[in-house]
Amino acid sequence: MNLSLLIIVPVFVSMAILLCRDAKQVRIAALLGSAIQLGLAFALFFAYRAEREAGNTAQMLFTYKTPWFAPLHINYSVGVDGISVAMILLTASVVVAGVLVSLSVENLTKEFFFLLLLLSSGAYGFFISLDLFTLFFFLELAVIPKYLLIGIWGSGNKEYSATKLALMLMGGSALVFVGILGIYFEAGTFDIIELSQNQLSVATQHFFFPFLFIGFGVFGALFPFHTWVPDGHSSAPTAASMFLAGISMKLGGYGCLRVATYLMPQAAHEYQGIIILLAAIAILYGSFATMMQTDLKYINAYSSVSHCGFVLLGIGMLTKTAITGAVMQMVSHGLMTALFFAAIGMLYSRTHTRAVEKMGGLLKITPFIGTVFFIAGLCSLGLPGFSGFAAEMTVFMGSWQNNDMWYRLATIAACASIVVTAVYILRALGKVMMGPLLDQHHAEITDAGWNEKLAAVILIAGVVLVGVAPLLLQHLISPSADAIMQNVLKAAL
Amino acid sequence: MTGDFKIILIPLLPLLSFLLLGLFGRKYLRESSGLIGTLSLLGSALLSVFTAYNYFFVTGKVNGIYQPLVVLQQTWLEFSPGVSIDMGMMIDPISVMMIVIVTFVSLMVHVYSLGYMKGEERFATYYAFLSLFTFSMLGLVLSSNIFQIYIFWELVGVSSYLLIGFYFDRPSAVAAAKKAFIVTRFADLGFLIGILVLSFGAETLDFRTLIERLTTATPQLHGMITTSFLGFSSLTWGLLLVFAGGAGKSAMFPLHIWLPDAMEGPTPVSALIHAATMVVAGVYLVARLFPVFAISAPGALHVVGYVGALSALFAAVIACTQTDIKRVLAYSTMSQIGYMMFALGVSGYGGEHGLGYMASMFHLFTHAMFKALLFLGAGAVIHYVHSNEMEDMGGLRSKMPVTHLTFLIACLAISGIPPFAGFFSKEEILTAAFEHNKLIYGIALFTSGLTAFYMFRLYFNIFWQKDFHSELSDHHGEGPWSMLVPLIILGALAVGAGFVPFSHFVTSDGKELETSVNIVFSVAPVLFALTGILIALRLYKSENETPARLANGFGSFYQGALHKFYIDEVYLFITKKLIFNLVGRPSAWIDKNIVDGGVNLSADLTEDTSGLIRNWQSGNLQQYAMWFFAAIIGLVMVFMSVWK
Amino acid sequence: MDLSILISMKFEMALTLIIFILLFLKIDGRAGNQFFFRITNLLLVLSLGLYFLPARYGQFFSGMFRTSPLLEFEKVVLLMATIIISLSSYHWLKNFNHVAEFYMMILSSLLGMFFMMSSDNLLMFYLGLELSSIPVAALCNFDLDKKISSEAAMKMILSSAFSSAILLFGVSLIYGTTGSLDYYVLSRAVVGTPLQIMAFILIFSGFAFKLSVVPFHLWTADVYEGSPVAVTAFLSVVSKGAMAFVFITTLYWVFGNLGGTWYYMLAILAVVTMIIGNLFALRQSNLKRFFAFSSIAQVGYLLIGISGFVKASLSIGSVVYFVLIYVFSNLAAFGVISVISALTGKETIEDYKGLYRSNPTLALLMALALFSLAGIPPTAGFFGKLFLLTAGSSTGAWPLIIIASLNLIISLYYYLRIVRAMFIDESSEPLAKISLSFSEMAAFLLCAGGILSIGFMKGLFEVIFNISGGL
Amino acid sequence: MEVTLNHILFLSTALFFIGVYGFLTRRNVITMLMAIELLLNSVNINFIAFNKYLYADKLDGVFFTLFLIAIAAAEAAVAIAIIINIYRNYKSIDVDDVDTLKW
Repeated sequence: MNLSLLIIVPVFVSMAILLCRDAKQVRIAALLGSAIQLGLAFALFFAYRAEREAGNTAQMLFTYKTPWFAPLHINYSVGVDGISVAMILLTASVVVAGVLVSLSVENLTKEFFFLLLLLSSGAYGFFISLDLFTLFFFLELAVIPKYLLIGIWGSGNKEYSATKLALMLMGGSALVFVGILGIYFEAGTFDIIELSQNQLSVATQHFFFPFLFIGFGVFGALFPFHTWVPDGHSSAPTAASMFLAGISMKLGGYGCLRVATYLMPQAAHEYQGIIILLAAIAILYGSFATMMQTDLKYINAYSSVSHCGFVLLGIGMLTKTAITGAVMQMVSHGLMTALFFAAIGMLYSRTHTRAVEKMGGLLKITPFIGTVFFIAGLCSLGLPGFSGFAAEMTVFMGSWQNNDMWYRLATIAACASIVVTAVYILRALGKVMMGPLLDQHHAEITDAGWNEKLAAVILIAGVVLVGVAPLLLQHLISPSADAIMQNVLKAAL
Repeated sequence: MTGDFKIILIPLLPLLSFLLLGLFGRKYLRESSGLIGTLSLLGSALLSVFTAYNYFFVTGKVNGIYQPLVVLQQTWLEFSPGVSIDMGMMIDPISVMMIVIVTFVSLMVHVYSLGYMKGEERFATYYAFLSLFTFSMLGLVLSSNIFQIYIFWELVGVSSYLLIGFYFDRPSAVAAAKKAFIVTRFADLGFLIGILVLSFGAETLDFRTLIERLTTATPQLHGMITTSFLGFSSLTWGLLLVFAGGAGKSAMFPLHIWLPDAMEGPTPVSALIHAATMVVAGVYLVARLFPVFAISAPGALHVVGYVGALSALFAAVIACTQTDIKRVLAYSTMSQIGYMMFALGVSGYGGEHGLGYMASMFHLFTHAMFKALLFLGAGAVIHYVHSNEMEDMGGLRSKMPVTHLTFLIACLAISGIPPFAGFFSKEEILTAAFEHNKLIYGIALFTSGLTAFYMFRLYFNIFWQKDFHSELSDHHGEGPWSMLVPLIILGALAVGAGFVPFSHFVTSDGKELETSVNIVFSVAPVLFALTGILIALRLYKSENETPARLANGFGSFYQGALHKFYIDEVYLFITKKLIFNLVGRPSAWIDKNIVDGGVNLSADLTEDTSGLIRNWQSGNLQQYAMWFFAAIIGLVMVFMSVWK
Repeated sequence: MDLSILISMKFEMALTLIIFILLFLKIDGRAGNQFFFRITNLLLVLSLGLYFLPARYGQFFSGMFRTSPLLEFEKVVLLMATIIISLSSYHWLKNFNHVAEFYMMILSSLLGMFFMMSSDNLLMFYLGLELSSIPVAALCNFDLDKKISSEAAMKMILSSAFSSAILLFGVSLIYGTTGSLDYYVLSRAVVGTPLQIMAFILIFSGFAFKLSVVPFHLWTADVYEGSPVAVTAFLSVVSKGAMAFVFITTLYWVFGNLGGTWYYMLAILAVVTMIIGNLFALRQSNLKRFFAFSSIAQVGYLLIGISGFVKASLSIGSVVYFVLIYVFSNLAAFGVISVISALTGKETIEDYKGLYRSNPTLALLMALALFSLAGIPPTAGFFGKLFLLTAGSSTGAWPLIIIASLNLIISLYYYLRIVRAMFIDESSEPLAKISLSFSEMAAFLLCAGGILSIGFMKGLFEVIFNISGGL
Repeated sequence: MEVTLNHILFLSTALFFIGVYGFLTRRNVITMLMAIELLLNSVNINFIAFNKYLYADKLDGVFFTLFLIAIAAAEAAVAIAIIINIYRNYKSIDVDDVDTLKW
């Protein structure tokens, strides 16, 4: 399977969108384009499984490598392992759902979908890159479309949020770049596979690991570099929020794993305590901060900080199970938070408010949206049967395997956050969906349209599938997580 | 394998019913949803009874011992070699007993709800949720894996949440649902960490392996006993944490606060979830791990015993003062579960020592029958008078004869009057307690008196005392047959369940245990119960001043009990005042002002610096040249410092 | 005389020829603006084709002139930049009285740069330098009736004379210590005696002035703001590019022996330049002035690239590559400014509010240019900037790289200010719809194409890298 | 007394600094231009002196000086033209008055 299709298709579709004449054509093109992406992602998934079942044990499959800037040893090099495949599936689902939810965008429709699809190609590119430079290229590719999506179609304090997001992500990628240069300085190559086979010197790892980890951590909402998350998510239009929380934040987690931890295992050991501490803080503090929010989008955004803390916690624990859990949590959180933002977006477009205290009893008026809201909420608080549970439990089990009392305390703290999560989720659900109808104007609003229903169904299907049969996902991820762990273990010896 | 498939079908039928009703119920199956739910459950119930018969009389016994059978084992999530969540079904005496109870009570409730919930707008949703609950509960009791139990544990929690909040336009229902979920979630945190501790120590999540490893001399057991944290071995920690989860679900003190509020849900739901099945999950959990408790960590078992006894007494005292009939029943549930808990706590493993275990399970069984009956009866009463308050009732015995009779049976059963079901099980419990722990025995004896008192206080208040008149109530009468039939069936069982030779089937080690009723020993509890009944008769049979004077006499103690000893207020203080103000608010503040402020500050600083150096670009050519010249001098300095 | 020498000087010959043609046409007096515009651009484009003629590399006139593949390439880049400037100034030149003079001046300056780049001798270098800078000073004054235009010209000529005088003093000292002006001789004779270092610093300052390295940059913003847009573009792109080429040759070759020492100077100046450029750019509202400071910041990155002398061909390659990209990016921005300024006279960020709604093409081009300057993928600027940093990191100067990376954030902020004005803000009085002429469209397409495609032309960097080995 | 290279270098250096001083302090733009001529002349002296005293076999320095004189003239011509324009626009040739472009 040609992986470059994943990049080319969205780019071509976005070009096609630019050529469209009216909004209707744009919508059709965007929808088709994203559907093709989803198809491709599934095709990749099945092709990958077929290869693995055929006994192909190469770490990366479907690799393709061609020189890009030969003098600098920069290659366009792609390939996937289970982790990438999982992330690609996530991306494709979220993008389709995002396009579906945004079909009603009226203002500058063409530009909106153009940017959205461009963004998705960046995410795919990032997940399939096996070359640090290519990876960095795709990492930064996504910054500006996000800025524009928030700035043009956003709401609230959008300019501030958009600028903050762009600058903080730029800062993150600047740090990543320093880290990558550091690796290149010593090893003279950007090739991830090659780098993973030859250990970098301890001094290099020691000095550059923080750059890479914090740099990617900014994307992945590492405490205290998470402040772009609440503002950015809440000002963004629905599809952009879905994309930001669902995919963008995963770039960080993926980068921390694939680049920082994988290539610098010794440093990962060395800084383990700090990572775990920060992750635990993010988890607990994020959930407590969420408790105080009254704006639905802020609630979900802060809860994303908390949930993404699990990803970093899993990575920091450096056990195979924890890393598997971290990746599962990325997938799970991506789907779940996209679903949540979709539900919030649906509500907001109808009630024109996101303030929890201004809504009430909407379950009766909009049973579908209400149900979606409930499912997203229950998934967020880690209910079995939804993806969040399987992912979080894997993280917990994996973390507990790390036999250090302080790390275990961090795990307990992380576990404790699920109680706080329950508090704020149920508060929001109770206030918005249940109780008596607060605002009589809301009695008039309509339930979800076909496109919104379809979007929700796609995401719910993902959430439930992962929740009911997590082994599917785990078997996809686990061997690849093991490969990363092998590198870590090798370094520990 | 066909037999296995039948067993798999037991939880599957409710699941199918849930999916069907959940997805299509609201639109297409509104009218038939009750029937679908009930029929699917009827199927499950029949299969359960069949399974029970099959297990107890045909396949279960090997060499005179009931062996656990694993019917299904499907890996669901793998963590490390040997540690995986397997979705399985384990058939052993207690799980078989539980599936019978669950499907049977659930069936009763399904039938009852056909009448009780008739005309409800979200009728289909109601049945979907009931099915979901039944599925989860069956999954819970059939679990072969400790993590599986946790999964279904959460699922029953959420079904309970959904059902308590069924009348979601009532703020009180929403609050109660939230409270129930959060309090149990908090307890589940303990359960989860307990699982982590146990699974790490035992290197397995599978119940059978876990129990085997932690009850015999294995390296795992050794490891868990020798590692300690804050003075307890990690095994004790693990078990206590697991027990914390159980205590939350079973409303043990001090995690009981959600149970009375949970009565906001529809009454049949209270009967099913908050009386007969879900709330005993904690007892079931301890029973599941009982060998480990009893053999390897008797200390943890003591805690279980004392918590149970304390809860039993505490709840009974409060129950005496409550006026909402469902709340009285809720506290009585808590008290009875306390009985089951301390019965486990005072039990040993194997043979005669295992009497408490057997008694506890027995009580669980009988309690399910008469407590479901009480709730359904209360539901009928509420249905009739449209109120939960005792004050609004009275003299209903002639208007609701069936309800009256069955309710009386249930009251007698719970009070432990022979030959009703409660007598037998309570008898065993007291025997076990007497043999092991006199203090607990004393508490239990006193509590049994209190139980009889508050139950008959309830009974007299509803059916005697003043007369009740209401046109509306007269109009719809006692209730449709769908409501009365379950009452009658359960009433029959409340009488007869005690005669089941329980000790032949359910014992701690699977071997048969011979028990007999010791007449001499029974005198004390029955006397206590009768005294309680007589006092209630004296005080509440007809309206008089005595109860009020008595209440005054008890003064602050009465007030305390009436206000549930202010436990709710303590919780509110801790959560609303302490956690919100000392953790939540500061977190949000720090995020807004320090973390976010730091980012903004760096932006402002840059901006300010930019403003400060503005004058450098003065527009005067000669100053530019001056800088040029100065820069040359600066470079010379740099060079001089670098150059050697 | 060997006529093949003429082939080696093909660009210089062509430019001279064009200048003379223009001169004769001007004297003739019948040609109009349109005619001048067309004929010059046609001839320029034709001379661009000279690149594909067979070349002859080597040293001629006893070191006064030299060509190499790299030099040819650099000349093409600068020539192309000049063409883009000329094409996108259509609206300004259309009603301008001195089109022929404008072209003569600008081409003379370009010619001077070519000689300066090609010289192997300090004398020839100086002649080229003056030939390139004196006409520009006159060009700055081409908005004859504008006060600020004459002010810009005055600041330009006086400070440039001052700086070249100082540079010359350095040259004289070098001559005094070595007795030669020839690069080959100098590269061996300059060994780092105190007097040589003094001379080096003086020469360095002259370069720094032309490149607007902080603190030699103070003239830059004033001159850029006051001059006509086309001249500003020429100054900021062509003249700076040429200077960068010469600078790197001089440093690496003539003063190669002092590498370990000038490295620190470069590092310090790079940091100061980036930071100060960014801080000033932060608060500008006039776009020309804004781009003056932004180009100062860009020079900071350039210096980082140059400082990576450990891998010389990587450094040179990335500097050339960067300048190539910078040509397209900055000229795209100046093209938009030029069009809007010529037609409406508006030059502030405020005026650009809501530009996307009224003139999507211009806004998109501007945005592309800004992203490229900010180093955002997939624009070419991303690659240009990162390769500079990669080259700079070859010395292991991590503090430098870190500061440079963090400066990317500030620069992104102010580039986004313009993006915000164009795309997000709404204006009460938006600009009218502007219809572009053919030549402007051509220039813009070229720029946009360059910005978008350079990073993906696989072989391009390799070619540059390979020819960079031979300076 | 014999005039050595040092004497001449002293002279040229003095001239250089006088030129710099003049450029930095004179307010009149024409005077500033004259200061620049001083600077250039100091360079000329340097070249001539070096050529005569140290490298008499070649004429590099002399040629340089010749070119320099020519260029200085060209530069002055353009500069004066610009200064005339300044005078037209500002009615002053005081450098302090010409500072509308700043910040």
